[in-house]
Amino acid sequence: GGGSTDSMKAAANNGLEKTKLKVGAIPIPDPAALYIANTKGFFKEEGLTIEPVTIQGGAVAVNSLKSEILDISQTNYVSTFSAVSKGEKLKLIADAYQAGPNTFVLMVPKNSPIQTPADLKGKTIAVNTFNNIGTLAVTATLKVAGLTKDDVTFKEFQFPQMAAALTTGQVDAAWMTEPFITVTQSDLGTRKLVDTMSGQTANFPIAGWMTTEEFAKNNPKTLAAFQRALARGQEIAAKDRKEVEAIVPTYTSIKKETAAVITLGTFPTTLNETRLQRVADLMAEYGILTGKLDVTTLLAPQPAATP
Amino acid sequence: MTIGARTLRGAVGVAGFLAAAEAAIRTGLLDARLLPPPSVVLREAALLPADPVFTAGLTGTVSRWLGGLALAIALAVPLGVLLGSLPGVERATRPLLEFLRPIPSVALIPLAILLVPDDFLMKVSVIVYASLWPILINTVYGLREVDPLAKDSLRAFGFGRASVLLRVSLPSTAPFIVTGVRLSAGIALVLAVSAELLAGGAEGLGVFVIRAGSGNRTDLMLAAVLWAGLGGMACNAALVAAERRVFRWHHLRSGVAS
Amino acid sequence: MTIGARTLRGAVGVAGFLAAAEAAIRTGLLDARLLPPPSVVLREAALLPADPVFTAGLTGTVSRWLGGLALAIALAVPLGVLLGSLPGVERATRPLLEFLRPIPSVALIPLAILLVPDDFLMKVSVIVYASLWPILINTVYGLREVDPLAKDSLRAFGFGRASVLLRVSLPSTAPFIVTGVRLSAGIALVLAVSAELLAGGAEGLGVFVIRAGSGNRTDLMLAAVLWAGLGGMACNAALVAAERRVFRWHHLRSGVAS
Amino acid sequence: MLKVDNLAHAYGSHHVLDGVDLTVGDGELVSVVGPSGCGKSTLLRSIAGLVRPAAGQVLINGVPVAQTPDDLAVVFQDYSRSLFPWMSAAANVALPLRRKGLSRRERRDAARAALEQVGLGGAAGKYPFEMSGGMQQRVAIARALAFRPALLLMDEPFASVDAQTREELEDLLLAVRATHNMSILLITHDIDESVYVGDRVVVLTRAPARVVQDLAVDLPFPRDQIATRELEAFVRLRAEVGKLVRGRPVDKESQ
Amino acid sequence: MLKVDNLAHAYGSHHVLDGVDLTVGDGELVSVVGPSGCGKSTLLRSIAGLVRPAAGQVLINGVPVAQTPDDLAVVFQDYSRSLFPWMSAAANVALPLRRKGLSRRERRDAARAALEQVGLGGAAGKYPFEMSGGMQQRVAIARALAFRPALLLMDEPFASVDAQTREELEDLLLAVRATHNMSILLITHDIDESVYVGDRVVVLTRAPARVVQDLAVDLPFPRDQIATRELEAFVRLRAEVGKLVRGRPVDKESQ
Ligand SMILES: Nc1ncnc2c1ncn2[C@@H]1O[C@H](COP(=O)(O)OP(=O)(O)OP(=O)(O)O)[C@@H](O)[C@H]1O
Ligand SMILES: Nc1ncnc2c1ncn2[C@@H]1O[C@H](COP(=O)(O)OP(=O)(O)OP(=O)(O)O)[C@@H](O)[C@H]1O
Ligand SMILES: [Mg+2]
Ligand SMILES: [Mg+2]
Repeated sequence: GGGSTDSMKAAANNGLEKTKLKVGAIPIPDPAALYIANTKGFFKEEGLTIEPVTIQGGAVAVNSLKSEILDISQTNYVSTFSAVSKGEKLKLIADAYQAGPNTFVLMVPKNSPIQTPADLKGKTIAVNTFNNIGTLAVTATLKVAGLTKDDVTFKEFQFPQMAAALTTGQVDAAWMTEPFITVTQSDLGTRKLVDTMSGQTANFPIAGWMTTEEFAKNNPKTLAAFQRALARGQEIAAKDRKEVEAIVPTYTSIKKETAAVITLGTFPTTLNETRLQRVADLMAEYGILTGKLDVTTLLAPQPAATP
Repeated sequence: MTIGARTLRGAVGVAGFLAAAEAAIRTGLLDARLLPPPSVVLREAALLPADPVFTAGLTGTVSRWLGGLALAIALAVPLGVLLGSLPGVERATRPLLEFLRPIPSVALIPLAILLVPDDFLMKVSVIVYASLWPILINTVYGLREVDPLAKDSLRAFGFGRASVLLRVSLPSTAPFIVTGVRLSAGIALVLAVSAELLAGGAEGLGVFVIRAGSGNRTDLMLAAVLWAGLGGMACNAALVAAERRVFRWHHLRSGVAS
Repeated sequence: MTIGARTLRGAVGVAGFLAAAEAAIRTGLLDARLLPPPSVVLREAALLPADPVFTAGLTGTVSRWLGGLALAIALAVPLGVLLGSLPGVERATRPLLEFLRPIPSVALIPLAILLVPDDFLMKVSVIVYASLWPILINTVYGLREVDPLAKDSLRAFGFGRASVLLRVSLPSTAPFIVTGVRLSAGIALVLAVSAELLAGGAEGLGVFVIRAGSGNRTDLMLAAVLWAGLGGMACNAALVAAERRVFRWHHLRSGVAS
Repeated sequence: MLKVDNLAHAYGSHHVLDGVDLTVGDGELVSVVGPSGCGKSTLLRSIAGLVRPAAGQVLINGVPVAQTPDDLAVVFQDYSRSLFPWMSAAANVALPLRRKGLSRRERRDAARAALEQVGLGGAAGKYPFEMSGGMQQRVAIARALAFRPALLLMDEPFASVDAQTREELEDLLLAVRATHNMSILLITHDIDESVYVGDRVVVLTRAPARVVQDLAVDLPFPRDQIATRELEAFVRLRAEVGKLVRGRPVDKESQ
Repeated sequence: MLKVDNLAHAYGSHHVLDGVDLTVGDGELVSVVGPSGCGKSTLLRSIAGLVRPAAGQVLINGVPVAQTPDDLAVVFQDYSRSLFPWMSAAANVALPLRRKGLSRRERRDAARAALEQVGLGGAAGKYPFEMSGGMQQRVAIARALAFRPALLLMDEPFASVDAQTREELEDLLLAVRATHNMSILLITHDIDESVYVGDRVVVLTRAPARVVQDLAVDLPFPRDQIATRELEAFVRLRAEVGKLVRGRPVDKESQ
């Protein structure tokens, strides 16, 4: 640790290429560590000033990174690997969030006749984006029930609209995440059909932090400083759920009461290539990626363990 | 100027624009990695009609676009006539309308999904909501511009409010209403695509654009957008041609004077 | 009618609308679990000005909105005047413009992000792109409607094209240009919010809406949208008031006749 | 037919009509003369129900008119703006005939006939902006005549036509009046004309207008452009109207 | 000053002017009379450079005019539409004076003075739609007079004013012409007027218009509304112009 003298020293010693960073993050629990680290002054101590920028998803974030509107952004791995396979030059900096049991589930209306995943044959399922984690996780779940993705119809709905789509019968099932699972369960009495993060997708890596290859090449010291500070935040998030519950309402609209009851995944403290390779392989298996993708080439150098 | 000559001039204009963009990119004025040169986009665009995903999307989007536009006209013209001819009502409802107008349809999509549990109708209602305003406002203001003496001329023959409206105010406002429709046609197309971008769906130009955009295929994205532009152009050309026929007197008069 | 009475009437209209919505939800016509009743939204809206995140967002959005609108006016009016007074140029550029017009700015946002490496400018350029058209088209068509004899009257005194434009065509088109500006103001606000929704940002009404959305807080989202509506209403009221002052003759004449 | 009773009107604080009394009997043609800006057009608009007078009333066949009386036609002073620019001359003339329940064909024939009468048989297909000032004015006259109203109000209807056409139109007016028993109120600046066509001439003062004199014109019918104007009674009446119009020194400031 | 040389014009296939020759000398006032729709306004618009004639040319001080000649003012027949509705009477009159490089104050004073001259001193602040037809027409006249052009073109400028005002305006025109040495071309339907104000009277045929006669008016100056009109020469000239105008039977179909 260290005080403000340390932070000034750090800036001088490390010779940071850039001290002000614009970091894109989605207002959901996944990037909690960024805010924890920022609130606790970990970035300051590294000589960095962080400006968190709210983004809606990873797709535009890639463009924002390329035009340097953002320096670093939250992303989900499936999007990143798709983008990379189409030629985007990106680097993964750190892990952020990993699915836990019941963090991504298929929900059906209270009195739906659908009782098991096998009943989904011929039904319509809401996902937030095509060819992304949702379709991947649902397809993996269908496989267990002996179905393929061609046995169902996917429809795109943003998470906030899924409840309406379910109640008005526009879809038969919806692939939801928190806080929507908890809220629709309590408000509308919707029912969990199946946890999509089990079996092939158990403990599935969801979100991480990325930047462009160019930025990583030109700002190694800054990136290392960022990684160190973020890792300290991530340690806290990983160990202490109370800290996460406290920080989430400050950068999302999730109410304190809700934050206390929602199911959370885990906050991995290392960026592990084996785990990530699983994602790429699964994507290849279900045809989201056309060939094999070696994720090791995407990882930015990891910092030495926090001093 | 003959139709042929007019088409030619227009083509020259568009070609010039594209050539300029091409040159800017080829010479490095614009970053080729960021923006594919028009020649590439044009080639992609030429290939698109062969892609069944694209054509299905285009058909869907165009049907929602034109459906929404037709509905917007059917709603906005009568409403505009009502408000334009009853200033009291206009003043009373103005705050409400002016409150509703700037509400982004994007923000209304959740509401629309809830209220209209049908994908087609939901998107159409979002299109109608956004494209209503130019017709409505141009109608209301066009009606105000009608020469009072022209109205008096018919009133003096004992014609009632409704007849005066139908026979004097509307014909004399018609050019402005059509201008409103032209504006609305553009907005309706924008919304037809945007609604797909935001509300998703199974097919559509917007869905195509999202996929191309998220897949680092700016060239494909622009190719699809190009088709949207062409659609808007075609619609506008049709409207202008209709205008020319219906408001012949208007063109004659302006032509004579200039 | 006094300003007070007008405000009152307007307030009654808005209140009636809200009461109807409230009733629809309270009576179960609309599902209260999916849609918060207006009373709840209003309470949230009333609390928002105390939220520094919201006020910072509002300030940011409003500055981009008004900045974009100002730029759109500054570009579209001269361009409209140019095209409206040089029919040859208008005909030559029409296809290009009509091609560009229906291109959804929302679909262009990913591209805009790539091309304009500054968040503020990127959003402003998207706003300008979308809100240019009503002013441009209303200006071009308004200029066509100018009585040829009015122009001849000044030309006969030896005034040149530019003077005739400035002293006859523009004043006589002004009401239509202002109508275009009113339309554009609404569109600019819609785009200011939509750009934030899609591209995100450090602050903004749209950013606030993203957060409310991903936190499943429809009440907050609608409360923010309500503020957007109020902003649009205020802007429109200002434009109408300006119009009333500047085009006093116009209102007098219509008033006398009706 | 028409009785104007103590009619008064003001635009804001500007008093224009100050208790005007006037009658037009059945089939009568009454000329109204008065200085420019005295309120003649306002009087006409009040009768037509287009201006709601501040005081007094207008009675048609004894019934007070609130709105535009039935069976009325008006030729406005500003003829060019009273024609519809998107219609040909014939369509302009035919339009009001819809009120008469005529068939399309009847309307067209009536319009053609009326245009012939005012010497515009060949210009039926022209748009207003393709016509000269005098031609436009004649279209407006034809529109009113084709309508065959019980009461015809005309506001300087011959101001823009040449001397010969003017005389022809004056005679046309007298002929139509005789055939169809129209009652006519004619506002004119031409003193000779007011006497030549009128059964009576009403002279107004400058604004706020009042009736100075209501002169009976006892000239024989049929009137003739040369013979009638040579009559001693015509010359006397004309001089009298002239004197009445010039009667008071015009206070220029107040116009 | 002005020389119109074999001017011809057609709207589409409709021939309107058919070789018109005309001159207006320095400080001369030439009246033009002719049947309604014969092409007088077209002639005036050609001189003002607002219509490009099909053949022939217009020379001002020997120089052919392509565009609007300098130092010209026009009073249009359709006065109501030639005024700018968003400006008061005074502003309408003052506007053209910008060309003269006058200061704001000078423009305002000149406008006031011109409005006074036409009897509208009290109506300077009114908008056109707040004025009667005759008042609007006088504003248009004031606007032209205030400009003090070298050449003044007037298209039936007194059609909408009462007899007395008309006479006053005729005398005003003569006075202004004398003081400022303006050359004036005046189109009128009033035969008396054409003789009373004119140095010459040009009579046109029906369309396509040609010059029938160019009559010199050798009446003494200063002219007087009563004395001049009683002169034998006046009565003779007036009858002659009348006869010329009526000269050929008007072919109604062709108008
Ligand atoms: N809409 C109006 N608003 C204000 N004042 C008006 C309006 N219309 C007319 N006036 C005023 O009323 C007076 C009478 O106008 P009106 O048109 O009745 O006169 P008029 O007798 O027809 O004159 P003219 O012979 O010149 O046509 C004028 O002084 C004019 O300024
Ligand atoms: N813009 C136009 N387009 C087509 N024809 C026109 C146009 N303007 C005038 N004309 C025709 O030209 C002829 C002459 O018109 P012009 O206005 O010059 O006549 P004028 O002598 O001024 O008549 P008046 O005394 O009635 O004002 C008319 O027959 C008219 O129909
Ligand atoms: Mg009048
Ligand atoms: Mg004329």
